[in-house]
Amino acid sequence: MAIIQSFWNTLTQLAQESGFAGFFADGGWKNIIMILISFVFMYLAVGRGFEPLLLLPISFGMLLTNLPNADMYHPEFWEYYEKFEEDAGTVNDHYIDYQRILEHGGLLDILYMGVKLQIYPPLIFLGIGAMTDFGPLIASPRSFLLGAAAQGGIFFTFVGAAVLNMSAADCASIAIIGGADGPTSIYVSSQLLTKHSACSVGTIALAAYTYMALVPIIQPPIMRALTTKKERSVVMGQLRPVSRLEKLIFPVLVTLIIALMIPSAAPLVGMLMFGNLLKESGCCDRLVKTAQNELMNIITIFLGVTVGATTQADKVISLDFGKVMLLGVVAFSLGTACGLLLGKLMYVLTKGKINPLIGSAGVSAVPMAARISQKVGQEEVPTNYLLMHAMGPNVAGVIGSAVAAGVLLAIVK
Amino acid sequence: MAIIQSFWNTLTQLAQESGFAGFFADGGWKNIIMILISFVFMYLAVGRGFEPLLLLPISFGMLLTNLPNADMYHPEFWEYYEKFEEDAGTVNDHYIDYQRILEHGGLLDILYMGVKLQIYPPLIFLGIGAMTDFGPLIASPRSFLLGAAAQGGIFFTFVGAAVLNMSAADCASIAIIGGADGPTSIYVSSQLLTKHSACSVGTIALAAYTYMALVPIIQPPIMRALTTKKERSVVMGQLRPVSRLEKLIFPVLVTLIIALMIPSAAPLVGMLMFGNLLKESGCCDRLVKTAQNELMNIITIFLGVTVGATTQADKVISLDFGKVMLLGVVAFSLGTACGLLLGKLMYVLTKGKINPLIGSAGVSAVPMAARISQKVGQEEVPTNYLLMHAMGPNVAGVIGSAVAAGVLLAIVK
Amino acid sequence: MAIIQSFWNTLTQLAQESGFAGFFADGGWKNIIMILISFVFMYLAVGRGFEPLLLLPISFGMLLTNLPNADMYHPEFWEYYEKFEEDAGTVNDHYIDYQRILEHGGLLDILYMGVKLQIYPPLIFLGIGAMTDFGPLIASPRSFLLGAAAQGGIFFTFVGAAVLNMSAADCASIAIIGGADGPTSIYVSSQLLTKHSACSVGTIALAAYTYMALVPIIQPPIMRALTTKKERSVVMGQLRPVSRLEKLIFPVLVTLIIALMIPSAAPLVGMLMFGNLLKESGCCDRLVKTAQNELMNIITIFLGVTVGATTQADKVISLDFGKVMLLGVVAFSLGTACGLLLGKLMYVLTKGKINPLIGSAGVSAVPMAARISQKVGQEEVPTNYLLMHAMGPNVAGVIGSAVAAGVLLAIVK
Amino acid sequence: MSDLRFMFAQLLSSNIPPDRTDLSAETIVSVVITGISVVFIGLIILIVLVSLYGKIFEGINKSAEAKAKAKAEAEAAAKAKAAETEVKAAPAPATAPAPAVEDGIEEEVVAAIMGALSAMYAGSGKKPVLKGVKAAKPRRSAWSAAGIMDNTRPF
Amino acid sequence: MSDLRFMFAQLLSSNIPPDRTDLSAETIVSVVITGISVVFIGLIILIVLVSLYGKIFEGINKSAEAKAKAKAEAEAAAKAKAAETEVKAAPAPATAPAPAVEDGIEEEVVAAIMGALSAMYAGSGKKPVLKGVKAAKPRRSAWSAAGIMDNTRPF
Amino acid sequence: MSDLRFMFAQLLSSNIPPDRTDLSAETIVSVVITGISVVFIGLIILIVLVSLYGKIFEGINKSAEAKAKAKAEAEAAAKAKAAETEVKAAPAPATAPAPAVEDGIEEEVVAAIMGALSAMYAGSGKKPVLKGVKAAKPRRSAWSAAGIMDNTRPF
Ligand code: NA
Ligand code: NA
Ligand code: NA
Repeated sequence: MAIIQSFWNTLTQLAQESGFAGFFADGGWKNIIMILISFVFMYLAVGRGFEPLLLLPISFGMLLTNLPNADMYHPEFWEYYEKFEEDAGTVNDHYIDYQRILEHGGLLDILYMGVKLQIYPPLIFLGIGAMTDFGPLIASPRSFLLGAAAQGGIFFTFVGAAVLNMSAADCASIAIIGGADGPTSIYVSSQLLTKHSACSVGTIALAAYTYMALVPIIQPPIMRALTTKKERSVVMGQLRPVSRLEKLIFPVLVTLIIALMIPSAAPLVGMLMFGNLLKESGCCDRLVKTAQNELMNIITIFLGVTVGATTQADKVISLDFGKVMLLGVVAFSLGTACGLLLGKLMYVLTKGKINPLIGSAGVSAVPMAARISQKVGQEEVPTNYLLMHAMGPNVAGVIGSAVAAGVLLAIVK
Repeated sequence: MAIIQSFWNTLTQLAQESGFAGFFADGGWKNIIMILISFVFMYLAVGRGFEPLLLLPISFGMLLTNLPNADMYHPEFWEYYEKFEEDAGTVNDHYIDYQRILEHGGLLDILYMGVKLQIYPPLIFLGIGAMTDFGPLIASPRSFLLGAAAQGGIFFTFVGAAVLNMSAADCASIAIIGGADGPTSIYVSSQLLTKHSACSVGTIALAAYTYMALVPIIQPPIMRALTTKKERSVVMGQLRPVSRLEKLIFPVLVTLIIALMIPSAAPLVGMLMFGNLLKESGCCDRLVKTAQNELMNIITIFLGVTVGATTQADKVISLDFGKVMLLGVVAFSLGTACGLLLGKLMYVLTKGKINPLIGSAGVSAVPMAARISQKVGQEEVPTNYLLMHAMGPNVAGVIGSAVAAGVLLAIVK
Repeated sequence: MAIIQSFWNTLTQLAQESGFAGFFADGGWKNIIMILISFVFMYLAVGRGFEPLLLLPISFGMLLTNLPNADMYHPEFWEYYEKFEEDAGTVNDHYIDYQRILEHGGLLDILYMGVKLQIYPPLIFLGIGAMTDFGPLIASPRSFLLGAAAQGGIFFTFVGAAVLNMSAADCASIAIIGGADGPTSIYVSSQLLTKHSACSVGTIALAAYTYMALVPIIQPPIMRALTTKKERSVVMGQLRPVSRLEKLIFPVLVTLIIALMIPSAAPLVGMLMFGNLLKESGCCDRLVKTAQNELMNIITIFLGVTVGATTQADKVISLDFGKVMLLGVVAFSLGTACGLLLGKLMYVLTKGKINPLIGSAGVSAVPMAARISQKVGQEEVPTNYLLMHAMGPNVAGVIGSAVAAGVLLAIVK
Repeated sequence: MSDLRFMFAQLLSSNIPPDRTDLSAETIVSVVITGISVVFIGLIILIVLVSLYGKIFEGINKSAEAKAKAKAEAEAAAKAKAAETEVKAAPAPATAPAPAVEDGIEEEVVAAIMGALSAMYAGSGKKPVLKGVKAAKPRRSAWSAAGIMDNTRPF
Repeated sequence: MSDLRFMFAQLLSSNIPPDRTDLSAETIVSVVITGISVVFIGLIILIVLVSLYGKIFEGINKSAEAKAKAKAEAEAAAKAKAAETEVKAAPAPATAPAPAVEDGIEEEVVAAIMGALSAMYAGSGKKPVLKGVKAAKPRRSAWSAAGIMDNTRPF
Repeated sequence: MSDLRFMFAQLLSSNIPPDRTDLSAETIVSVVITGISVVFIGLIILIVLVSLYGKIFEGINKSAEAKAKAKAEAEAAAKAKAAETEVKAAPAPATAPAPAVEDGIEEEVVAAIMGALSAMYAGSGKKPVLKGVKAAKPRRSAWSAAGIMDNTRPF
């Protein structure tokens, strides 16, 4: 009898601690909706091929974090709170208690440390740098202008978000989606967002990667609308070959100039250029191979699943999530448009030597945006090879986004 | 003269701080015995091929940790102690001082953080999931029953350990050896064991991997004893092919059901299924490759050597180590028997369509246990291919052990 | 108007926070010099092929750390300071506040934790062990003597540094450069150097890797000066083949003896031998492959760039940097000479059977020093193959340096 | 709700502290029964659900297979046509002369080899041609699966 | 100097706290203008510098190329001579009979293949011989670069 | 015991604090002598032990070699017999027709190549056949070992 009682007790207790019970707790229904949303993103990643390398881990993190009582991620551990620091005699209002996280954190809390300590995005940039060929940009430095113009999307979206009365951190985090660069978005949002923010790092990342996957759908109509048939038909010549020494000096020069101008961009730009220098050096192949592959893959897995884990039901199931998605696509479209418009200006100034279609590649989203320029160009002149010319603005867009991120971080803090 | 004095002083001091001196200190002789035991396990790993990927690192960790004064691992840093937490106004009696570990920890302390923070076992499960084909289990879902039955060994061994008057944490840690799953054993024992426990994580892992290596010796006699020749001669037909979509839904479904039922099993099951989803998605190959190989290898090295480091002389050289080894083999045998007995029941219920030999594969120990089913089956009917059918219970056993681990963690805490 | 004012304010603020402004701050000119020095080392690495795998990351870290206001590395976080520890009732004068580093550290602070926690050098030794063949040393154990003699450079340089009135930590850190072993130098210096020290970990590493790259220039003149033509012409016979079992026992034996004698050498020697045991076991190939490649490459990147980051302008631009470079080359030369002199002694004792040229290989700098022995030997007898014989002292030198490091750590603390 | 849960937890308090040694017979038996039941309940739920969707998919698969086949053929034709004009990724073997692959070798294998070769050529602007791949007589898939796991997964 | 900077920062204080919601129109517009200007200023500086050194190098490269060619030939001759007596690294293809490499295949590619083969042979004391490497008709480098990135870099 | 050690340590106190600058001549000389002696003592102990077991093994090896050879042959025969009925790991080259390997190429090398190929085939249920491996004229093992290290190990 006592055994049956004890068995029943244990069973009841397990039932109460189960996730099913959690669904009936306050706000538990939101978790169900979030799990359904995670299924949607899994479908987009696997079924439709939307940036699966990132969206699949993110969506699985979203599933795990919304399983009640699984305690794999604790948002409350990551809220800044105030602490009186005796040594300094001041109040630190950005205090995160790492001792508590190490003691009581779940698996995803521990892995999320790499996001909050700001090491995953720069290390992914290390790998990207080790894969990127800046040759087209060095051969045609004016591409930098297009990479700068396309960042206009970021700043105009800042206006939009501010008009919707969002906080400065939200505005900056949403705006950076227009940079079309995942690690940069995560880098900025994980530094700025607080517990009072409407967004989470995860929703920003979801929007960024979703729209990056949608580049082939979002960009072409804008490109066709803003350019004339004549402009799109411009055939561009071959780029000059770039010597090894130029490729070696480039990463050092960019690091120096950008990091000195905008120190807050230094970790991203510095690591991007470090990876590129390793690659161009030609004598560190074993390091380059690891930076491009294993290191990047390990961090991608950790980054994806933990960023997904930040999509708390409270953050996502709200009008604000809609705002993020809406403003995200606005940011993207504005960026594309800004790039194209400067392209048109350059078309005029160079008396028709530059095809404005390469301007839309300035949003980054390497290399898809450049391929879209190529494709839309070929619709007019099938033998026109714009890809090489679009790669310049494309990689300039990566640098441009990192600079824009640095500016936002310097202003909002 | 002063120089000779100074030289002599330095030399004497070095001699006193040397490990040789440590052997003459209190209990120093135990270290010698432990080092000898580590040689035995090295021999088993290298000479006899007993799970060398884990037993070799574990035994080397055992050697390093028992070198007196090398201070590569400090068991006292990992003992829970009590701390009054001013913020909460309560006493935290599971306090581990990570600041101290970072400041004064040795190499193996730092690497052991990955065990204590519970990240190595789930990440190894990520790799295992990325390597596992759940097809046979999906094709024949009743295999789950055999995977469940074989966990009986875990719970019956709990009784045995309790009868020997061991603490609840010891009982649960020893019992989980019956799950025949290394990371699960380490996951459970590193959470439950305290300084008052008779076992260490290392002894549990040593026992688990030793018996996993002994599967070809332990299982066949039990299999032959519990089944009739007629039962062993059952030839099973081919399994139906499983579609990609089914394989894609499976990991999500299992995560959902198991993590909702037993939240404490979520990290293990979640990562196992995350790895499997990445694999089955077919679009994340670079992540899958890294999860299967480099990430897993790095963690295996760190896990093995640090788990070995927990085998303190005091823990191992005692009657309790004997108990662990004894109860471990009991747990294994009981698990095998439970699987076989349910196999026999299914043989009866399906009127002879199921060969009970596939039941013993339910202990996990993938894929060795399934190959033993195959081999013992072929002793009767040389053309009988049971392997495919045994893979179902075999991978079900992995899930089953993780669930059992979750139950133990939920009950004992 | 207000907008223009606000724009101007923001711009002014950004300008003031920029790195350019930092150059005009106190001591800002030193950063410019440091950046120029980093370019020199980049040139040496890429243009002249000086150990590029390490010198390129180190020099890039040097660049990043000297960009004003980038805040990627904070030397003040790593200065030991005093803390009264209430629990113990004593003052800890080696306190590093990891909570602060996690909260406020830059990218390179976070990655530098692996240096300060003493995990990178032992893990690199794991990879080196997994690549090293100790066969020539086992076949000719007297090579150990030459590996020991070449460590004389370490201790004689200690005298030199002490005479220049440097602190004990500086003396030991500079002396260890004579060991011709990068990870060992970093291991020792990162433990000993304090804020009062004249050197930084980075300057020690720079000197060590520079001189390792210069081995083909530094060693031959010393070798020719200290040996006679007759000695250099000694042709040595073939080494006996070494059985697998001998190769298996060797790493265990060395770990045991060295770690017991000098416990502070245990992490380096232990990991070196752990890697070697994994390799020789022949049954852990997947772990060996990862230890040799991906794990080692990841750590090399992190180690290089963070060690470079410790080269603060204040530390480097001083007379002390000159002292380090000067004493470093003295240490190297003395080590070479000591090895040769013992080689000469052995030549006499064996009645001309040993070619003293293999003595200079005892400095380690594997495998370059051994190849120099070969090359200088061939100048006399073109068909003389000393390489195999020089590999023995060469790998013995690695063990010898680790032992010497242990001795220095035991004495200075 | 959480108050209620707390109250219940107090009432029941069936957790066993880790350091407790003298476990009562009831406790022990209760652990065993609960443990086994919960494991079985969990896995039985999975059996039901997996069987269920297995049956659903068996139907879907058959019609899907037919569709997929038709679609794949159409796509292949379209691709072949587009190949001259469209931008192609370097490791896409479609535009290179198809390597002579023995019947029964999965495409992934060929892709894997192509991938490895392409990786070597990365950045060179050249494209390797895979001339042919031959496989030994295929054994039953489960053998090799077990074999692979045996070499890769004794964790 | 740092005092001055602190005073200025106080005076200006144009930082926006992250949680601030009701941003004034001036602030917003100022952020936009500053942001765009700074990005453009930064990248224009880069344009100037990159163009500058691009022009410098165009001159240097031409003379350097000629020199390098002459030097490489001289070195190759010297190496061939030294090959019998000098210590050679295993993966150094120079001493082995030169593989028959199709014109237009970069040396790095061949080196990569040699490297892969040598790694397999590591420790064996044997040296593989690369008999020949053939490339498919090279496509324009940018295609394959984009293709590779497409497969490796959607981050 | 530990009390005793503490007392001794106090008495001797020959540790040098890291920040100490004006080291006395005795201290310095003592560091040098101690350091060199300890390094020599340690390595001499290793010489003695390694020589010792070297001699022991030389004897054992000779008889073991003979035994091992006989055993290996017996095993190979047994394996060949068992090959039809026993479960075999995929990358086990034993059951496939033995590749034509040039004399003098170590088995590990062949295994490495087989491993690489098998990894590509992983999951496909196919098994690659290695038709043959040729090595260039073997150089002395130490050359290639040094060469490999030179490329992989300048740390
Ligand atoms: Na961008
Ligand atoms: Na199991
Ligand atoms: Na050395």
